[in-house]
Amino acid sequence: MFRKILIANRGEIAVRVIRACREMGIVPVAVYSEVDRAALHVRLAEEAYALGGSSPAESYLNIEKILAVARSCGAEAVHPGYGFLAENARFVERCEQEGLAFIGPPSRPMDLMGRKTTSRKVMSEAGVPIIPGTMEPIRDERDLRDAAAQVGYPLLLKASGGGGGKGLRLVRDASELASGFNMARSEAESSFGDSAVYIEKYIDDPHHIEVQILADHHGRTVFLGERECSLQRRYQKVLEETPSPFLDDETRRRMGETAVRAAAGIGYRNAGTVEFIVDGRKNFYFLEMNARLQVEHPITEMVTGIDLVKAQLEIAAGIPLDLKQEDIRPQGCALECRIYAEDPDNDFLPSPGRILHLHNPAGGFGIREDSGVYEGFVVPFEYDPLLAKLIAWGKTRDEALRRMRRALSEYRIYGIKTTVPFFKRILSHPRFLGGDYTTHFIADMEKETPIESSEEKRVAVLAAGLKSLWDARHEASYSSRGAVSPWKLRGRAESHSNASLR
Amino acid sequence: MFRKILIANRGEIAVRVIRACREMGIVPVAVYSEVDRAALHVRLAEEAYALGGSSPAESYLNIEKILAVARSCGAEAVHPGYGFLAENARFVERCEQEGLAFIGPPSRPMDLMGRKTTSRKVMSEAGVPIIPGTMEPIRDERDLRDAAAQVGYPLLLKASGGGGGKGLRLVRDASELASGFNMARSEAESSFGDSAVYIEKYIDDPHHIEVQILADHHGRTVFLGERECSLQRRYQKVLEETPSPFLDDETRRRMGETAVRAAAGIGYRNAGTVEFIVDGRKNFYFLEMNARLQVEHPITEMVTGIDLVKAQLEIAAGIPLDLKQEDIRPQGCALECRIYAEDPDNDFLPSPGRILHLHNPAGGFGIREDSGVYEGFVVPFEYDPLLAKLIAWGKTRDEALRRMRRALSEYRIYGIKTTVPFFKRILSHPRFLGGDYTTHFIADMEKETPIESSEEKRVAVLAAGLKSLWDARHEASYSSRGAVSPWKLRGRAESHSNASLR
Amino acid sequence: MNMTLWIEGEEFRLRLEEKEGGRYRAALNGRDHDVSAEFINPDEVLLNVDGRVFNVTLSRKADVRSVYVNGRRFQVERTAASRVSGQERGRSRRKDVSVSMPGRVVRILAEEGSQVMEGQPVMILEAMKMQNEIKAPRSGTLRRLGARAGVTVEAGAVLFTVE
Amino acid sequence: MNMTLWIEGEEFRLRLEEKEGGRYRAALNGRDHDVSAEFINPDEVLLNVDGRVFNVTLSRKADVRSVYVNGRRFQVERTAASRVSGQERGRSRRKDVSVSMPGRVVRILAEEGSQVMEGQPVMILEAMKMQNEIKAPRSGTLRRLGARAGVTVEAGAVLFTVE
Repeated sequence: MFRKILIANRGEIAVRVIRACREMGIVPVAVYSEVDRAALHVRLAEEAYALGGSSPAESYLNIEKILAVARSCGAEAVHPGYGFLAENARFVERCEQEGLAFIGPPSRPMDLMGRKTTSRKVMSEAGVPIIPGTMEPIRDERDLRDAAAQVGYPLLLKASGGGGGKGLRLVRDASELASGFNMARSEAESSFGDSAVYIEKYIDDPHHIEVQILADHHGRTVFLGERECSLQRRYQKVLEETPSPFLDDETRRRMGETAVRAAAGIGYRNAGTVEFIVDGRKNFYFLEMNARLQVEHPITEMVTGIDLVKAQLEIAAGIPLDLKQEDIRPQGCALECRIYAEDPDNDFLPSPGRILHLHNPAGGFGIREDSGVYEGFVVPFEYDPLLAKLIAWGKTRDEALRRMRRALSEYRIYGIKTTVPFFKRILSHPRFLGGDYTTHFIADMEKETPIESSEEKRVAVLAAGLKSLWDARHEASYSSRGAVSPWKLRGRAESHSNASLR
Repeated sequence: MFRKILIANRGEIAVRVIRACREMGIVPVAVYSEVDRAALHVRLAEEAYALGGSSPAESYLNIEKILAVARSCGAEAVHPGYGFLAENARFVERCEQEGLAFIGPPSRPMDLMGRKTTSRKVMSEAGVPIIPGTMEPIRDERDLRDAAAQVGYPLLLKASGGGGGKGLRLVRDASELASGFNMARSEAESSFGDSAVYIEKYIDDPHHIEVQILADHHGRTVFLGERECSLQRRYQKVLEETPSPFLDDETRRRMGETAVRAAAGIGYRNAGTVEFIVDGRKNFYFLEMNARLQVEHPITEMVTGIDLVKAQLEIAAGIPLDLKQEDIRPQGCALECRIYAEDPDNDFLPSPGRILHLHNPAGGFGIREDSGVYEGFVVPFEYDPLLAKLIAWGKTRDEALRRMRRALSEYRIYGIKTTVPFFKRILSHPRFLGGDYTTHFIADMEKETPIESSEEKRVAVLAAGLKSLWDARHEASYSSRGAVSPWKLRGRAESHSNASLR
Repeated sequence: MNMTLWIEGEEFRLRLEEKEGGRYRAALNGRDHDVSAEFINPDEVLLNVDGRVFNVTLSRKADVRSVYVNGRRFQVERTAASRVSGQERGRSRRKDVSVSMPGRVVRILAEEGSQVMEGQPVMILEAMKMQNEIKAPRSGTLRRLGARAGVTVEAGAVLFTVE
Repeated sequence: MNMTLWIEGEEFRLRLEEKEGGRYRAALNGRDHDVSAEFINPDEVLLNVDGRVFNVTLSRKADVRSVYVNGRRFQVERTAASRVSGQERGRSRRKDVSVSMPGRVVRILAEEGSQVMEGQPVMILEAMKMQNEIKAPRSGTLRRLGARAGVTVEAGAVLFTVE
């Protein structure tokens, strides 16, 4: 096993990996940008080195700076987390050149999975169902009409060169085809410098379900169940659960076996995730493969008892998996809510800033929190808004849901806005509770008007009135307006032996 | 199921029950003493009523005040937690009279288990092995010599009337017998108003292992594995684990079946724990039965996935257990550390007071915290010093130990002293790690000198030097001495946009 | 103590009368409540209303307070007039443009001194990997456009002015 | 900046020299270290010593500081003399008896004005369900025994005096 590992990431995932290292007796080395000097991943590491700068490009995306730290501190391996350099094939190559173990797949399968038309072709050849469509870019309008007629409407025009919604056009019928083609091509050209476009059948109201796999360097690949990821907002996952309430055991098994075939077909190693689009009739199609640890990996850990980061490190160290497929029997259900620093009352605008107060709800049975922040920390605006992940486990889906709702009701964070109230709404929505939802759910929910509570309104008025009274009584000890730091006010209030309104 | 439940307790166990109620859609009602006005159990309840007063007798032990609240708020059941009224047979009777469901056993089995010689007799008749000794109090010195010769030395003289170490004498050989008898009798008389004394064989270097049972009102009683509770300090449990590293599967099964027989024999209902003394040859003897939820119940929940408080409420509501013995298959291992407000550097002196800052370590996979406090809370001196319980789960004992050690390393609490450093010592002790320990372990460990770390000493000096520098730079913004509240200082420091030493 | 408060134009008349033991008798639009309040800190109060528990978070502004009850936000105002005058102010000569979050300027889309239309994007500000268009609040001349691409701006800083 | 600090009589000579970027060059008993310090708050500092991370908690008293490193407590003193003088003070005329924790007086075991021996229990104080004997620190006459059974005492309050 490695003696020392550098974690080339920040936030909750860096904390997650650091904890695994500490538990395994491996020295975890953090790297940090200027604004992350006192970040949680730095505080929990055993060694920490500054990268300088605060933008991603200056710090967590700077391959050579990171490799220089790894060399000088004597790290034997690098864990990339997710995001940043996690799926950067060049970084993997550079690690290989430097003799550093990269904790993830080799550069070749990573590279293959990074390009859309290539991955479709490879998967199709490996016998993995892909979304019906063309395998090659469309050259001209004649090819286009023929291919469109073959695939059928509605269909999607997609850029070959990349994703993220760029160069993507929905075409409902033949009349929209020509204009859609031109627009998709020009957007693809400006986004990826490559105007190539291909056709995929449009699957309406789909499920987005992914399968976790582990592959060691000795020819064993296993799957660890699936995750239902259909709860999305603007193509961003917000809540995941396992098992999927939509799947039956037979489909689940077939998807798992397909994911293993997909991974084995490309010589995949380490932890990875095969994402599928599933239509209303439970037909599933390969969407993409995430060649890294997923944000939502904890729900799989909760039901299988398997520590995926520990497994990643063991695989990278060349240790054979001691798991057989038949030994993996998920127990119960798990859900994850992604707590973002975004304002759900204000169009999900980012909300960086200082966390003035934090009541973390990770107490009691079946609740887990993977957080990257602490009270007093200034959440920087330079990076992803993910603050923490709240995970609930239950023997049944109902138990897990109730635990999550309870934990959310205990969550209190001030200073910045978070998506906690948004999750409370989702978790009291009958359609979600019934397990009957697809990728359209959140957009539909947001159109509904939330129920007004006249009681809560009255309580708000009472609180405001009592607060005015309290302010008046404490006026002597502080000036209630102006540029006084909230921390000072808090300090002064706490210094009263009795803070009640007496 | 009940609609509303009153929780007649405080601290972490009240929080535990409140969370279960919230998850089950039951309205949890808290009661609170004067000093607990802003305690966590009050904050997390849906309804809360003051009992008045701050001593236990005025508040959480005051049966009639509690019943008056239950009546007026319309509670249908009472959960007693542990301690306070949890094993008070008179309280159970009064609840029965008031038509309130008591969430625990009926008053008769509770009463039977409350008296020592009675419980020995009842258990012996039910075929449960008891520690060899006399079944009746010893009347005179002749009876004494005969009985002592039969039991054999060393032996214990114990008061029939009660426990807690009062009226207890260890007799190593015949020469100590007469004087020991006289001393035990006089102590028993002064402690319990009853000079009756009986003889028990002294079991040296024993294990203290208990079995969790659940019994419904429809004749089903099951056991949920055992808990190793031998890590004790002055007869107080400090760390528990399951499964016991000392037992083999055959003894485990026999103990479980014996516990079920013990419970069934006295008409026990609801959750309960049968405690055994186990000698070096794995002979086990009934010690006592705890007619309530145990402090350490979470470790059983972690390995079985069964929510014991939920099970308690369901049983009390008359719902039949849907668990069969063969379905209960514990997975992995779990440990619990009891975090007390005590100063391990100062003879474990109580350390009540305000929690100025709290970094709770309940993050990541396999870690659970059941806490009754929060940052800013003033831990009162009136009650038990238990602040929180830290629980770790792992697929193996080694994994659970490593997770616990990692979580302890993240625990930071200021303002009051806690037993966290003491647990770090236990969890790095080779004998404990090897699973080779008995009730003598902690006393033995405390005799050992902890290893000095010269590096940590140097770091302490560096920190002190840098702190002086920092203080000097921040002198303008606050006076560093005198009666300044720590909260103020903190507030002012935080108000600097850059808190690093620059 | 008597006061009148508003939530979205709805009027609430509140009378608070102190009782012994730190409790209050509250009359709210004619309905009576037994109330007590424990301030955990100046931002958070544990409210007990007729035995029912509410953990309430409040902002510190006294005239328009954001009050969170069970995670729901209510804007409690001290004067019914404040909303109206706020709108008026906005309509008449609002011109300074600032944002509540810090961020990095990605691109400037209009020139200093040029004419801009209401709703026209003036710059793109990036925070937490999200790009946000900052638009002109009214038509007019773009002034005080100090920021350049790549520059970091603080929360509340004036980004530009439309005259 | 130069200073001398002591831990249990062991002397540490420390020189701190500021470098750019908020880092320090520290010379501690002749060994050099690269050090940086981020104060999370005035009680807690994140220390980086040659790349190694330490979360250190410090008490606010500057003359004898309790410093916790990895949960281990060290008493860092500013003057070697302070320990000695502290002992001397104790030996000579220490007479006021107080405890660091609050509690409730369970029983008074000696009378005001009576003669007590060093180590003789004077009262029993209960806190958190534990009873603690408070003993006379020296032989003498018991004075200022204000507390009675059942009374609550604050942390640091003088319980009695032995003259």
